[in-house]
Amino acid sequence: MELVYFAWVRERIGIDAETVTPPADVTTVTALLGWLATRSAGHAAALSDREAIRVAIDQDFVGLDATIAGAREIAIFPPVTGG
Amino acid sequence: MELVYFAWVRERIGIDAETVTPPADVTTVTALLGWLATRSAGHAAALSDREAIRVAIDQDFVGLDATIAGAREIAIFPPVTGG
Amino acid sequence: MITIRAQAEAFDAGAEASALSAGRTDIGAIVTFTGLVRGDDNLHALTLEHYPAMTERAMAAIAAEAWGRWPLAGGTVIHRFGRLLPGDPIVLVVIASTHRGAAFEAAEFLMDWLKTRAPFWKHEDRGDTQHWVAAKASDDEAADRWER
Amino acid sequence: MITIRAQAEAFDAGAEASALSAGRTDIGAIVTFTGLVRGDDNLHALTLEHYPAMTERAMAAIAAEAWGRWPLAGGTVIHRFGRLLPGDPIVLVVIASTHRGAAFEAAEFLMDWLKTRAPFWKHEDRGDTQHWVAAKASDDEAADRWER
Repeated sequence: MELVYFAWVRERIGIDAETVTPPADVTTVTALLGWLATRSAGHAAALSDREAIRVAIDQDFVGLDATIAGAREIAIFPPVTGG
Repeated sequence: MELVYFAWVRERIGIDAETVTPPADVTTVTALLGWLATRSAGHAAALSDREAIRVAIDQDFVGLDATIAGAREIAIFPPVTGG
Repeated sequence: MITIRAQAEAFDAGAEASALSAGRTDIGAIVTFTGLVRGDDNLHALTLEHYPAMTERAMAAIAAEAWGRWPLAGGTVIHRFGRLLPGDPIVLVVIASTHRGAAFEAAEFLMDWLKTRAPFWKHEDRGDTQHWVAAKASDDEAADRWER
Repeated sequence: MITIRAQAEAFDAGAEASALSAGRTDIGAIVTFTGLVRGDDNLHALTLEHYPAMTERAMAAIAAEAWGRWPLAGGTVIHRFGRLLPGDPIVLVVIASTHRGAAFEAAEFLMDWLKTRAPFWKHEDRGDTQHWVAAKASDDEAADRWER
Protein backbone atom coordinates (compact mmCIF):
# COMPACT_ATOMS: atom_id res chain seq x y z
CA MET A 1 0.00 0.00 0.00
CA GLU A 2 0.96 3.61 -0.61
CA LEU A 3 1.53 5.84 2.43
CA VAL A 4 1.47 9.64 2.12
CA TYR A 5 2.53 12.11 4.80
CA PHE A 6 1.75 15.78 5.34
CA ALA A 7 2.94 18.77 7.37
CA TRP A 8 5.20 17.95 10.34
CA VAL A 9 4.52 14.22 10.00
CA ARG A 10 6.10 14.45 6.54
CA GLU A 11 8.97 16.57 7.82
CA ARG A 12 9.81 14.27 10.75
CA ILE A 13 9.64 11.10 8.64
CA GLY A 14 11.72 12.87 6.01
CA ILE A 15 9.79 11.68 2.95
CA ASP A 16 6.39 12.57 1.56
CA ALA A 17 5.36 9.08 0.43
CA GLU A 18 6.47 5.45 0.53
CA THR A 19 5.15 2.06 -0.52
CA VAL A 20 5.02 -0.52 2.27
CA THR A 21 3.86 -4.09 2.79
CA PRO A 22 2.99 -4.48 6.48
CA PRO A 23 2.99 -7.95 8.10
CA ALA A 24 -0.29 -9.87 7.89
CA ASP A 25 -1.10 -9.26 11.56
CA VAL A 26 -1.17 -5.50 11.01
CA THR A 27 -4.89 -5.05 10.28
CA THR A 28 -5.89 -1.73 11.86
CA VAL A 29 -4.69 1.87 11.68
CA THR A 30 -3.40 1.65 15.24
CA ALA A 31 -1.38 -1.45 14.42
CA LEU A 32 -0.06 0.18 11.25
CA LEU A 33 1.13 3.22 13.20
CA GLY A 34 2.84 0.95 15.76
CA TRP A 35 4.59 -1.00 13.02
CA LEU A 36 5.59 2.16 11.11
CA ALA A 37 7.13 3.67 14.25
CA THR A 38 9.72 0.84 14.24
CA ARG A 39 10.95 1.63 10.72
CA SER A 40 13.19 4.60 11.54
CA ALA A 41 13.94 7.19 14.19
CA GLY A 42 12.08 9.69 11.99
CA HIS A 43 8.98 7.50 11.87
CA ALA A 44 9.17 7.04 15.63
CA ALA A 45 9.45 10.80 16.21
CA ALA A 46 6.59 11.57 13.84
CA LEU A 47 4.22 9.03 15.36
CA SER A 48 5.13 9.22 19.06
CA ASP A 49 2.07 11.27 20.06
CA ARG A 50 -0.93 9.31 18.75
CA GLU A 51 -3.31 12.02 20.00
CA ALA A 52 -1.79 14.35 17.39
CA ILE A 53 -2.16 11.93 14.46
CA ARG A 54 -5.02 11.87 11.99
CA VAL A 55 -5.51 9.32 9.20
CA ALA A 56 -7.39 9.08 5.91
CA ILE A 57 -7.83 5.87 3.95
CA ASP A 58 -8.41 6.32 0.24
CA GLN A 59 -9.15 10.01 0.84
CA ASP A 60 -11.69 9.54 3.64
CA PHE A 61 -10.99 10.39 7.27
CA VAL A 62 -11.00 7.28 9.51
CA GLY A 63 -10.58 6.55 13.20
CA LEU A 64 -7.57 4.73 14.67
CA ASP A 65 -9.57 1.51 15.00
CA ALA A 66 -10.40 1.38 11.28
CA THR A 67 -9.33 -1.65 9.29
CA ILE A 68 -6.68 -1.16 6.64
CA ALA A 69 -7.78 -4.17 4.61
CA GLY A 70 -8.08 -3.26 0.94
CA ALA A 71 -6.61 0.23 1.42
CA ARG A 72 -4.77 1.60 -1.59
CA GLU A 73 -3.59 4.92 -0.10
CA ILE A 74 -3.26 5.75 3.57
CA ALA A 75 -2.52 9.36 4.50
CA ILE A 76 -1.02 10.24 7.89
CA PHE A 77 -0.97 13.85 9.08
CA PRO A 78 -1.53 16.22 12.02
CA PRO A 79 -4.97 17.73 12.78
CA VAL A 80 -5.91 20.02 9.90
CA THR A 81 -5.49 23.79 10.23
CA GLY A 82 -6.97 25.31 7.08
CA GLY A 83 -9.73 27.84 6.76
CA MET B 1 -44.90 71.42 16.92
CA GLU B 2 -44.17 69.79 13.58
CA LEU B 3 -45.74 66.39 12.88
CA VAL B 4 -44.38 64.14 10.12
CA TYR B 5 -46.03 60.97 8.80
CA PHE B 6 -44.67 57.98 6.91
CA ALA B 7 -45.87 54.97 4.88
CA TRP B 8 -49.56 54.11 5.33
CA VAL B 9 -49.96 56.56 8.18
CA ARG B 10 -49.01 59.30 5.74
CA GLU B 11 -51.29 57.89 3.04
CA ARG B 12 -54.33 57.58 5.31
CA ILE B 13 -53.93 61.05 6.79
CA GLY B 14 -53.36 62.38 3.29
CA ILE B 15 -50.48 64.73 4.07
CA ASP B 16 -46.84 64.11 4.93
CA ALA B 17 -46.45 66.85 7.54
CA GLU B 18 -48.41 69.47 9.46
CA THR B 19 -47.81 71.99 12.20
CA VAL B 20 -50.15 71.67 15.18
CA THR B 21 -50.66 73.27 18.59
CA PRO B 22 -52.33 70.68 20.83
CA PRO B 23 -54.32 71.78 23.90
CA ALA B 24 -52.32 72.20 27.12
CA ASP B 25 -53.73 68.99 28.63
CA VAL B 26 -52.21 66.89 25.79
CA THR B 27 -48.89 66.03 27.42
CA THR B 28 -48.07 62.46 26.29
CA VAL B 29 -47.79 60.61 22.99
CA THR B 30 -50.94 58.65 23.78
CA ALA B 31 -52.87 61.84 24.45
CA LEU B 32 -51.49 63.39 21.26
CA LEU B 33 -52.64 60.41 19.17
CA GLY B 34 -56.10 60.62 20.76
CA TRP B 35 -56.38 64.31 20.00
CA LEU B 36 -55.04 63.90 16.44
CA ALA B 37 -57.62 61.20 15.70
CA THR B 38 -60.38 63.81 16.16
CA ARG B 39 -58.96 66.14 13.50
CA SER B 40 -60.25 64.30 10.39
CA ALA B 41 -61.60 60.99 9.15
CA GLY B 42 -58.15 60.35 7.66
CA HIS B 43 -56.42 60.94 10.99
CA ALA B 44 -58.95 58.66 12.68
CA ALA B 45 -58.38 55.88 10.10
CA ALA B 46 -54.59 56.19 10.33
CA LEU B 47 -54.49 56.05 14.12
CA SER B 48 -57.31 53.62 14.89
CA ASP B 49 -55.00 50.68 15.68
CA ARG B 50 -52.57 51.93 18.32
CA GLU B 51 -50.72 48.61 18.31
CA ALA B 52 -49.61 49.39 14.75
CA ILE B 53 -48.33 52.90 15.51
CA ARG B 54 -44.73 53.83 16.30
CA VAL B 55 -43.48 57.28 17.27
CA ALA B 56 -40.21 59.18 17.27
CA ILE B 57 -39.66 62.51 19.02
CA ASP B 58 -36.89 64.64 17.59
CA GLN B 59 -35.60 61.61 15.67
CA ASP B 60 -35.49 59.18 18.61
CA PHE B 61 -37.94 56.29 19.03
CA VAL B 62 -40.17 56.75 22.09
CA GLY B 63 -42.90 54.77 23.82
CA LEU B 64 -46.56 55.79 23.87
CA ASP B 65 -46.22 57.05 27.45
CA ALA B 66 -43.42 59.49 26.56
CA THR B 67 -43.96 63.18 27.27
CA ILE B 68 -44.22 65.51 24.30
CA ALA B 69 -43.09 68.57 26.27
CA GLY B 70 -40.40 70.44 24.37
CA ALA B 71 -40.75 68.30 21.26
CA ARG B 72 -39.91 70.06 18.00
CA GLU B 73 -40.70 67.24 15.56
CA ILE B 74 -42.89 64.22 16.24
CA ALA B 75 -42.90 61.45 13.63
CA ILE B 76 -45.76 58.95 13.46
CA PHE B 77 -45.44 55.80 11.36
CA PRO B 78 -46.05 52.01 11.18
CA PRO B 79 -43.48 49.48 12.47
CA VAL B 80 -40.37 49.76 10.28
CA THR B 81 -39.76 47.21 7.51
CA GLY B 82 -36.33 48.01 6.08
CA GLY B 83 -33.32 45.74 5.82
CA MET C 1 -15.22 52.63 12.85
CA ILE C 2 -18.39 51.61 11.03
CA THR C 3 -19.30 53.93 8.15
CA ILE C 4 -23.03 54.29 7.50
CA ARG C 5 -24.81 55.60 4.44
CA ALA C 6 -28.43 55.89 3.27
CA GLN C 7 -28.53 56.42 -0.47
CA ALA C 8 -30.65 55.97 -3.58
CA GLU C 9 -27.73 54.71 -5.68
CA ALA C 10 -26.65 51.08 -6.00
CA PHE C 11 -23.48 49.92 -4.24
CA ASP C 12 -20.61 47.60 -5.11
CA ALA C 13 -20.37 45.07 -2.29
CA GLY C 14 -16.98 43.74 -3.37
CA ALA C 15 -15.47 47.21 -3.65
CA GLU C 16 -16.77 48.18 -0.21
CA ALA C 17 -15.25 45.05 1.34
CA SER C 18 -11.93 45.60 -0.44
CA ALA C 19 -11.82 49.22 0.70
CA LEU C 20 -12.13 48.09 4.33
CA SER C 21 -9.10 45.80 4.21
CA ALA C 22 -6.90 47.74 1.77
CA GLY C 23 -3.40 48.29 3.13
CA ARG C 24 -4.15 46.51 6.41
CA THR C 25 -2.72 43.25 7.73
CA ASP C 26 -4.61 43.10 11.04
CA ILE C 27 -7.88 41.82 9.57
CA GLY C 28 -8.46 38.06 9.58
CA ALA C 29 -12.12 37.92 8.64
CA ILE C 30 -14.54 39.93 6.54
CA VAL C 31 -18.24 39.10 6.52
CA THR C 32 -20.39 40.74 3.87
CA PHE C 33 -24.17 40.61 3.80
CA THR C 34 -26.10 41.79 0.77
CA GLY C 35 -29.90 41.93 0.81
CA LEU C 36 -31.60 41.77 -2.59
CA VAL C 37 -35.12 42.40 -3.90
CA ARG C 38 -36.81 39.05 -4.57
CA GLY C 39 -39.12 38.91 -7.56
CA ASP C 40 -41.54 36.31 -6.27
CA ASP C 41 -45.34 36.55 -6.41
CA ASN C 42 -45.27 38.86 -9.42
CA LEU C 43 -43.37 41.66 -7.70
CA HIS C 44 -42.87 44.53 -10.16
CA ALA C 45 -41.03 46.97 -7.90
CA LEU C 46 -40.19 47.62 -4.26
CA THR C 47 -40.12 51.22 -3.08
CA LEU C 48 -38.34 52.08 0.15
CA GLU C 49 -39.59 55.16 1.96
CA HIS C 50 -37.48 56.50 4.80
CA TYR C 51 -37.34 59.35 7.32
CA PRO C 52 -34.38 61.36 6.06
CA ALA C 53 -33.87 63.44 9.19
CA MET C 54 -33.66 60.27 11.31
CA THR C 55 -32.30 57.53 9.05
CA GLU C 56 -28.55 58.02 9.38
CA ARG C 57 -28.91 58.89 13.07
CA ALA C 58 -30.69 55.57 13.69
CA MET C 59 -28.19 53.63 11.55
CA ALA C 60 -25.29 55.26 13.40
CA ALA C 61 -26.80 54.27 16.76
CA ILE C 62 -27.07 50.64 15.63
CA ALA C 63 -23.51 50.72 14.31
CA ALA C 64 -22.24 52.20 17.59
CA GLU C 65 -23.97 49.40 19.50
CA ALA C 66 -22.21 46.77 17.35
CA TRP C 67 -18.89 48.55 17.77
CA GLY C 68 -19.30 48.40 21.55
CA ARG C 69 -20.28 44.75 21.65
CA TRP C 70 -17.62 43.12 19.46
CA PRO C 71 -13.91 43.72 18.81
CA LEU C 72 -14.19 44.98 15.23
CA ALA C 73 -11.56 46.34 12.85
CA GLY C 74 -13.98 48.25 10.61
CA GLY C 75 -17.33 48.16 8.91
CA THR C 76 -19.62 49.66 6.31
CA VAL C 77 -23.42 49.72 6.34
CA ILE C 78 -25.36 51.01 3.33
CA HIS C 79 -29.15 51.08 3.07
CA ARG C 80 -30.85 52.17 -0.13
CA PHE C 81 -34.14 54.04 -0.49
CA GLY C 82 -36.34 54.77 -3.52
CA ARG C 83 -37.71 52.49 -6.20
CA LEU C 84 -35.93 49.15 -6.68
CA LEU C 85 -36.51 46.26 -9.06
CA PRO C 86 -36.27 42.47 -8.56
CA GLY C 87 -32.60 41.48 -8.26
CA ASP C 88 -31.52 44.95 -7.09
CA PRO C 89 -29.42 45.20 -3.92
CA ILE C 90 -31.18 46.89 -0.97
CA VAL C 91 -28.82 46.71 1.96
CA LEU C 92 -25.14 46.03 2.57
CA VAL C 93 -23.34 45.17 5.80
CA VAL C 94 -19.59 44.58 5.72
CA ILE C 95 -17.76 43.79 8.94
CA ALA C 96 -14.03 43.25 9.40
CA SER C 97 -12.53 41.70 12.50
CA THR C 98 -9.50 39.78 13.67
CA HIS C 99 -11.54 36.61 14.03
CA ARG C 100 -14.51 35.17 12.22
CA GLY C 101 -16.83 34.71 15.19
CA ALA C 102 -17.07 38.43 15.96
CA ALA C 103 -17.47 39.33 12.28
CA PHE C 104 -20.35 36.88 11.75
CA GLU C 105 -22.14 37.88 14.95
CA ALA C 106 -21.80 41.62 14.39
CA ALA C 107 -23.06 41.34 10.80
CA GLU C 108 -26.10 39.32 11.88
CA PHE C 109 -26.78 41.74 14.71
CA LEU C 110 -26.61 44.75 12.38
CA MET C 111 -29.07 43.16 9.95
CA ASP C 112 -31.47 42.18 12.73
CA TRP C 113 -31.47 45.67 14.22
CA LEU C 114 -31.58 47.47 10.87
CA LYS C 115 -34.75 45.54 10.12
CA THR C 116 -36.42 46.57 13.36
CA ARG C 117 -34.81 49.90 14.35
CA ALA C 118 -34.02 51.88 11.20
CA PRO C 119 -36.85 54.07 9.80
CA PHE C 120 -37.47 52.44 6.42
CA TRP C 121 -40.78 51.19 5.05
CA LYS C 122 -41.18 48.85 2.08
CA HIS C 123 -43.98 49.31 -0.42
CA GLU C 124 -44.63 46.51 -2.90
CA ASP C 125 -45.99 46.96 -6.40
CA ARG C 126 -47.33 43.61 -7.60
CA GLY C 127 -49.05 44.99 -10.67
CA ASP C 128 -52.70 44.49 -9.71
CA THR C 129 -52.04 45.02 -6.00
CA GLN C 130 -50.00 47.60 -4.13
CA HIS C 131 -49.32 47.36 -0.45
CA TRP C 132 -47.10 48.28 2.44
CA VAL C 133 -45.10 45.36 3.78
CA ALA C 134 -46.14 44.36 7.31
CA ALA C 135 -43.48 43.95 9.99
CA LYS C 136 -42.69 40.27 10.63
CA ALA C 137 -42.82 38.67 14.06
CA SER C 138 -39.78 36.60 13.01
CA ASP C 139 -37.78 39.81 12.54
CA ASP C 140 -38.79 41.01 16.00
CA GLU C 141 -37.70 37.68 17.46
CA ALA C 142 -34.38 37.83 15.61
CA ALA C 143 -33.78 41.34 16.97
CA ASP C 144 -34.78 40.31 20.49
CA ARG C 145 -32.01 37.68 20.55
CA TRP C 146 -29.56 40.54 21.04
CA GLU C 147 -31.39 42.28 23.89
CA ARG C 148 -29.58 42.50 27.19
CA MET D 1 -25.37 23.87 -6.04
CA ILE D 2 -22.24 24.87 -4.15
CA THR D 3 -19.16 25.14 -6.36
CA ILE D 4 -15.88 24.23 -4.67
CA ARG D 5 -12.32 25.01 -5.73
CA ALA D 6 -8.84 24.55 -4.26
CA GLN D 7 -6.40 26.82 -6.02
CA ALA D 8 -3.09 28.67 -5.67
CA GLU D 9 -4.41 31.82 -7.34
CA ALA D 10 -6.11 34.70 -5.56
CA PHE D 11 -9.88 35.16 -5.93
CA ASP D 12 -12.21 38.14 -6.33
CA ALA D 13 -14.82 37.85 -3.58
CA GLY D 14 -17.11 40.49 -5.07
CA ALA D 15 -17.03 38.91 -8.53
CA GLU D 16 -17.82 35.46 -7.10
CA ALA D 17 -20.80 36.85 -5.18
CA SER D 18 -22.07 38.75 -8.22
CA ALA D 19 -21.75 35.65 -10.39
CA LEU D 20 -24.00 33.72 -8.00
CA SER D 21 -26.88 36.17 -8.21
CA ALA D 22 -26.50 37.32 -11.84
CA GLY D 23 -29.76 37.05 -13.77
CA ARG D 24 -31.67 35.66 -10.78
CA THR D 25 -34.51 37.25 -8.83
CA ASP D 26 -35.10 34.45 -6.31
CA ILE D 27 -32.17 35.33 -4.05
CA GLY D 28 -32.88 37.58 -1.06
CA ALA D 29 -29.62 37.23 0.84
CA ILE D 30 -25.96 36.70 0.04
CA VAL D 31 -23.43 36.14 2.82
CA THR D 32 -19.76 36.30 1.88
CA PHE D 33 -16.94 35.30 4.20
CA THR D 34 -13.32 36.09 3.31
CA GLY D 35 -10.47 34.84 5.48
CA LEU D 36 -7.24 36.83 5.27
CA VAL D 37 -3.64 36.28 6.41
CA ARG D 38 -2.98 38.39 9.49
CA GLY D 39 0.48 39.90 9.78
CA ASP D 40 0.74 39.94 13.55
CA ASP D 41 3.76 38.75 15.58
CA ASN D 42 6.18 39.40 12.74
CA LEU D 43 4.58 36.95 10.30
CA HIS D 44 6.53 36.98 7.02
CA ALA D 45 4.54 34.37 5.13
CA LEU D 46 1.94 31.65 5.58
CA THR D 47 2.27 28.52 3.48
CA LEU D 48 -0.72 26.24 3.09
CA GLU D 49 0.05 22.61 2.37
CA HIS D 50 -2.82 20.39 1.28
CA TYR D 51 -3.56 16.81 0.20
CA PRO D 52 -4.41 17.29 -3.48
CA ALA D 53 -6.04 13.88 -4.00
CA MET D 54 -8.41 14.51 -1.08
CA THR D 55 -8.90 18.26 -0.85
CA GLU D 56 -11.73 18.85 -3.28
CA ARG D 57 -13.40 15.60 -2.24
CA ALA D 58 -13.44 16.76 1.40
CA MET D 59 -14.62 20.25 0.45
CA ALA D 60 -17.40 18.77 -1.69
CA ALA D 61 -18.56 16.59 1.21
CA ILE D 62 -18.77 19.64 3.50
CA ALA D 63 -20.63 21.59 0.80
CA ALA D 64 -23.07 18.72 0.30
CA GLU D 65 -23.74 18.65 4.03
CA ALA D 66 -24.57 22.38 4.01
CA TRP D 67 -26.78 21.92 0.96
CA GLY D 68 -28.74 19.24 2.79
CA ARG D 69 -29.18 21.24 5.98
CA TRP D 70 -30.36 24.63 4.69
CA PRO D 71 -32.57 25.80 1.81
CA LEU D 72 -29.86 27.43 -0.31
CA ALA D 73 -30.01 29.01 -3.76
CA GLY D 74 -26.30 28.63 -4.55
CA GLY D 75 -22.80 28.89 -3.17
CA THR D 76 -19.10 29.07 -3.90
CA VAL D 77 -16.27 27.87 -1.68
CA ILE D 78 -12.65 28.58 -2.62
CA HIS D 79 -9.62 27.59 -0.52
CA ARG D 80 -6.13 28.61 -1.54
CA PHE D 81 -2.90 26.68 -1.04
CA GLY D 82 0.76 27.67 -1.43
CA ARG D 83 2.71 30.62 -0.06
CA LEU D 84 0.65 33.65 1.04
CA LEU D 85 1.63 37.02 2.47
CA PRO D 86 0.01 39.17 5.19
CA GLY D 87 -3.21 40.69 3.84
CA ASP D 88 -3.67 37.96 1.22
CA PRO D 89 -7.05 36.21 1.04
CA ILE D 90 -6.98 32.52 2.05
CA VAL D 91 -10.53 31.28 1.92
CA LEU D 92 -13.86 32.39 0.47
CA VAL D 93 -17.37 31.21 1.28
CA VAL D 94 -20.30 32.76 -0.56
CA ILE D 95 -23.82 31.54 0.16
CA ALA D 96 -27.04 32.69 -1.49
CA SER D 97 -30.48 31.95 -0.07
CA THR D 98 -34.01 33.27 -0.05
CA HIS D 99 -33.64 34.45 3.54
CA ARG D 100 -30.76 35.76 5.60
CA GLY D 101 -30.93 33.28 8.47
CA ALA D 102 -30.09 30.28 6.29
CA ALA D 103 -27.35 32.15 4.45
CA PHE D 104 -25.62 33.25 7.67
CA GLU D 105 -25.87 29.82 9.28
CA ALA D 106 -24.66 27.90 6.23
CA ALA D 107 -21.68 30.24 5.76
CA GLU D 108 -20.66 29.86 9.41
CA PHE D 109 -21.10 26.10 9.22
CA LEU D 110 -18.94 25.88 6.09
CA MET D 111 -16.14 27.87 7.70
CA ASP D 112 -16.28 25.82 10.91
CA TRP D 113 -16.13 22.53 9.03
CA LEU D 114 -13.52 23.68 6.51
CA LYS D 115 -11.29 24.52 9.46
CA THR D 116 -11.65 21.08 10.99
CA ARG D 117 -12.44 18.71 8.09
CA ALA D 118 -10.57 19.89 4.99
CA PRO D 119 -6.98 18.61 4.57
CA PHE D 120 -5.00 21.86 4.76
CA TRP D 121 -2.08 22.64 7.07
CA LYS D 122 -0.71 26.10 7.79
CA HIS D 123 3.01 26.73 8.16
CA GLU D 124 4.13 30.08 9.54
CA ASP D 125 7.36 31.85 8.65
CA ARG D 126 8.05 34.45 11.33
CA GLY D 127 11.60 35.20 10.19
CA ASP D 128 13.59 33.76 13.08
CA THR D 129 11.05 30.99 13.76
CA GLN D 130 9.19 28.63 11.46
CA HIS D 131 6.43 26.39 12.68
CA TRP D 132 3.33 24.45 11.84
CA VAL D 133 0.15 26.00 13.23
CA ALA D 134 -1.46 23.85 15.93
CA ALA D 135 -5.14 23.03 15.72
CA LYS D 136 -7.22 25.18 18.08
CA ALA D 137 -9.63 23.76 20.64
CA SER D 138 -11.90 26.74 19.88
CA ASP D 139 -12.16 25.61 16.25
CA ASP D 140 -13.11 22.08 17.37
CA GLU D 141 -15.79 23.54 19.64
CA ALA D 142 -17.11 25.73 16.83
CA ALA D 143 -17.30 22.68 14.54
CA ASP D 144 -18.97 20.58 17.24
CA ARG D 145 -21.87 23.05 17.48
CA TRP D 146 -23.12 21.60 14.20
CA GLU D 147 -22.93 17.92 15.18
CA ARG D 148 -26.18 16.01 15.25
